[in-house]
Amino acid sequence: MMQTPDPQLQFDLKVADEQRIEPKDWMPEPYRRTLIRQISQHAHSEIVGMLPEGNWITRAPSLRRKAVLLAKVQDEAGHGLYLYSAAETLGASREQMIADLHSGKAKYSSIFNYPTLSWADMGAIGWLVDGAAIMNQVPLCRTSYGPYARAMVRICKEESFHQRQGYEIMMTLANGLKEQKDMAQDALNRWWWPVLMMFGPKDDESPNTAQSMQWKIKRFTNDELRQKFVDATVPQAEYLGLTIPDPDLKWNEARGHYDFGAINWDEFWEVVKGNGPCNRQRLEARQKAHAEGEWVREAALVYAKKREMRDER
Amino acid sequence: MMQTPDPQLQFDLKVADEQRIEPKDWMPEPYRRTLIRQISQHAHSEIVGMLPEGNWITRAPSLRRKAVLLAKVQDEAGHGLYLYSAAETLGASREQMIADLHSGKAKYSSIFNYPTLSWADMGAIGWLVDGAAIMNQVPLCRTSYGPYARAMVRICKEESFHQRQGYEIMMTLANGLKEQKDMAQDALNRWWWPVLMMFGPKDDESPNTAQSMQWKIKRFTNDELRQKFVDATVPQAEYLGLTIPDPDLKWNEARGHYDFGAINWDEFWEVVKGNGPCNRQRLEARQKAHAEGEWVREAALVYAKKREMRDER
Amino acid sequence: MFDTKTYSSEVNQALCDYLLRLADSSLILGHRLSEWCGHGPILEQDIAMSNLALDLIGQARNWYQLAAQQAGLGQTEDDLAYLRDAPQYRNVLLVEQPNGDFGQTVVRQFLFDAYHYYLLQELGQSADENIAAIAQKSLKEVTYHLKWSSEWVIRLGDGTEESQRRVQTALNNLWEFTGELTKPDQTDEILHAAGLVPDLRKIQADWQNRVQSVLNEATLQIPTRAWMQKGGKEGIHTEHLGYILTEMQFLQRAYPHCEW
Amino acid sequence: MFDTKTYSSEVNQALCDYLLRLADSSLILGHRLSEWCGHGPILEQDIAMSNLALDLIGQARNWYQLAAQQAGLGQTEDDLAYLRDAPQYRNVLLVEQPNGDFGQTVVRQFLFDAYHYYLLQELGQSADENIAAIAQKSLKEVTYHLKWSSEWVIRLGDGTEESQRRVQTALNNLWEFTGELTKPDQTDEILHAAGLVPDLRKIQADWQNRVQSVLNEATLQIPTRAWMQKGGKEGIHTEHLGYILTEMQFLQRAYPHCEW
Repeated sequence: MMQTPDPQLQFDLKVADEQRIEPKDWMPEPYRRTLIRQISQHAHSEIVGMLPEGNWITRAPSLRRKAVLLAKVQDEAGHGLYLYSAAETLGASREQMIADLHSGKAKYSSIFNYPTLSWADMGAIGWLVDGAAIMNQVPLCRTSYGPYARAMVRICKEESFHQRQGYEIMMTLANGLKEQKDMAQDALNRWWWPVLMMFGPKDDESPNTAQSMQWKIKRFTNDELRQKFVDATVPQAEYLGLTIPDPDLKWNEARGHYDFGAINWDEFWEVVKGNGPCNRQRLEARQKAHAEGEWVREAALVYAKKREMRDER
Repeated sequence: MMQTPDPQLQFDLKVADEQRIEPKDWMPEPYRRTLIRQISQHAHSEIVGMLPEGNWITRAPSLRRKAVLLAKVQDEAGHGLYLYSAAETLGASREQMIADLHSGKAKYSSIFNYPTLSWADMGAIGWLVDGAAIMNQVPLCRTSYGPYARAMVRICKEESFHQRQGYEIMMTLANGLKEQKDMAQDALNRWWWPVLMMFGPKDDESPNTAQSMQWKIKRFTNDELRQKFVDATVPQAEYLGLTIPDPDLKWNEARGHYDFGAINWDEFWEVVKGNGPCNRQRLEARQKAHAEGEWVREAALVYAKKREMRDER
Repeated sequence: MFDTKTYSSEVNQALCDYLLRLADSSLILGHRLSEWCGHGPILEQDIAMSNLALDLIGQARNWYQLAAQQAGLGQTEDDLAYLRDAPQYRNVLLVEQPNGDFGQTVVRQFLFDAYHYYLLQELGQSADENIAAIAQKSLKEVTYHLKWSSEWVIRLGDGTEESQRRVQTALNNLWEFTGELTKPDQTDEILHAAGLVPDLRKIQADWQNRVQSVLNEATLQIPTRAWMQKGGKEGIHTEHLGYILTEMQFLQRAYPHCEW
Repeated sequence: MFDTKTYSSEVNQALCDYLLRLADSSLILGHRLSEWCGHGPILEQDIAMSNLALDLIGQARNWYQLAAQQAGLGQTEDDLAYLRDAPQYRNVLLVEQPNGDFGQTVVRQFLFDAYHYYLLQELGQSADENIAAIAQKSLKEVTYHLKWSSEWVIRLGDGTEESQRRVQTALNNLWEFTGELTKPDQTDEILHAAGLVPDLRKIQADWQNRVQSVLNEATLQIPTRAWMQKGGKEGIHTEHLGYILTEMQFLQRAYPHCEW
């Protein structure tokens, strides 16, 4: 007599074997919940992340830069779409995810609660924020859940393009007039520390990391990724002739890594709690867009039904 | 036995004798209605007239100009207040007058339905629009209705100050760089004809003029005032080195006046009917301010009542 | 770089003016659409409006480049976009009108697209090869624009009571800006005589038919109001354009002579 | 022109910075108030807000003139107002926040006025005669500002349910921008040590008392939220300031080297 296979065992074997879990496969509820939380949070970050950069589209200093920036922000909207779709394969509804964002229940990346104050911020965001995002996301291309991994492949390709564009903006400014170079340095000063915080709390304060790594949702710890980012970024800043605003930053021959100064975790937690410079502004912008779009979504629905009824006749 | 004096006769005698009619005096109903219409229309013109100039306060090119412009627009609000008060002495309510403005029942000067497109328009409006207004208003200082006449004395004093400021802006531009002089000429080109229309239709198409002149509400006909304005303004334009956009303009030795070209009365009537470049925009701005202020007015009222009740206890 | 033709100075001047009209209208409409980015009513439509904006900005760049070369004054596309003030701008008034709600944006887009589509179709046949080439390329994009905006006009017009009221109001308010789209002036006449641009009377008829048919399907009423605003093509704009340019040009104005 | 004193270069540099803070805060708040002109909820209050704006712009001019002279670089008040970009602006974040509804404008005004009033009272005693003179003159105006805004906070707070809800929301939202008003930094310390400006801790106490007492009368709750935004005094602003300056500076930027 054949034994019914134990689904948990099958799941564990698949994960261990680096196979992808697909929507129709059995999966443990905590795995599903963790993924929905992570993917929707990632989707929300793409959508909220449109706002700080969107802030400079109408003020971009050349037609070429304007087109590139607009296309970039549009890509972010596209990433949001793929990710909402990936989360939907786990049984979450887009409507509910958006409601959770607007109610404050769901989070998004805290980095977008910082303001974009000059054109150089378009460079800094591309270079540093997208750079940090890629560090986080490249390993996610091998994450155990299939639809998420495939979405990330596409997203990472575009993100790395965005990062190059951002670095190119910084390069142009750093090689420009003094005012432009100052603008670039000022942007680096403001974004550096918040970007380091993007990798999340220190490993010993990140309780979910172990489980996520076991499920192969996550592949590296927060601190590992943060170190990789610093190591990659310091030479890029040097090449630009810009100074990273950290007096404690220095190469550690023994470790083969850069040492860097202490992160202000109070600020991190305050921003997470909603006290960042732009938390309210960002959420209000999204809530407003959603509320003002209500009549449009309703009209589209009613029209589609009318069409359907007419077609039936 | 004493005869009851005939109030109409007394009124006619007073007017003929250049005495002022005061609020408590008997007056013919058509006289009252004509005055309410004219004074409230004048008040509305001051209030709507704040908008085209208000459009440049935030963009004024120096702090001094900004302060002067803001003070000027504030004066217009003050004029609106005096005039609403003068109309109230005739039994009209401010609330009803404002409702009539917002419903489109009451008119305001059509000149404010033209857009302000450059800083030079602040000069042109002061010089030409206020100049034309003064032509109309100086005789009103001797108008037969006392409160109106007294309001006009105060208003005319301020208007003539505004006109000088406007002319000074034009002078500065006309003596400035080529771009500034072009700006000034462009403003003159756009405002000249609409300003000539401010004096109202030709005498033979202005049916109310005769009655208003008989009541000594009006002292000169539209065409007389228009001619006075042209005669006064042409030398001023010459002094600025600007060209009045009318090829038919020339000195007529025989008449002792400037001849000028034909006015496009079709445009005039279209603007009166609501088809000017900014009719909808101006009215919507007023309606919006009023609607959004509703809760403030209500709160002020409720608070005043609470205070009153507390004071009684 | 274009291989430009040499024209009589009268034609060349009219041509430069005409190219700026095309470029400015596309740029300003693209700017307005880009203001929606991140604030659209539906994520998919946010993306769609960015697409439209990107197409229009791209078209503007092509027209500016041709205008700059045809004028022969050594200007760049950015000089033309960033260093002219409102009275030098030649866009039609329609495209500078505020976004309003999504319905107003859709109606503005449709009224312009219907004109833009037929205009580009004709310009694709221009005796000037550069014009013809840019027009043909743009037409592919604008064919999609017109499809998108027509569908939305129909969807909202024939949707709910509220959506119908909103788009009808938008239509009533924007109608007065449609007159100058197809009203020829001297520039149009000179260039038409030279075989470079079409007779606007033909565009007018095509536009009218298309608008009528879409509005019918959308159960909307064509406004009866006959008076039309004009001035955009000669540089006399509404009060909105100044604010658009103030924002758009700030960096170029505040930091002159920079590479970006 | 002022008869300016000579200070050590450290003090003079701090002083120029401090004067810009005063000037910029007044100018930006005046700018915000001037946006109401023609759009107020009641004609009399439209006039009142213009009065406040005029006073503040006048005060800004005085402080800019003194700053320019104290810096000794031959700048004018307009150079300082029109040719510095956002990172060079030193106004507190509170004054650049949007007008919102009339309630938000009134709350913003009150929170600033209560600080401004006590600050000017102390600056009126400054060892620098120019500072003392400008402060004394300004204090007369600001005494009225504080009266106006206190009365309106009370009227709206203790008015209808809707008005109370609106001003309470405004208060909750603006509260986080009040911290930097009275938080001393190095500039404040250097100048206080030199006897030129007051100890902000004293202003803090007076501000707190006044705010508490007016909010009590207005039946409003002081927000409990403790985290405070900062950065304005060092040139790190919110996203709003860029738009304000873009609009304000357009003509000076687009037409450089002109007399106006």
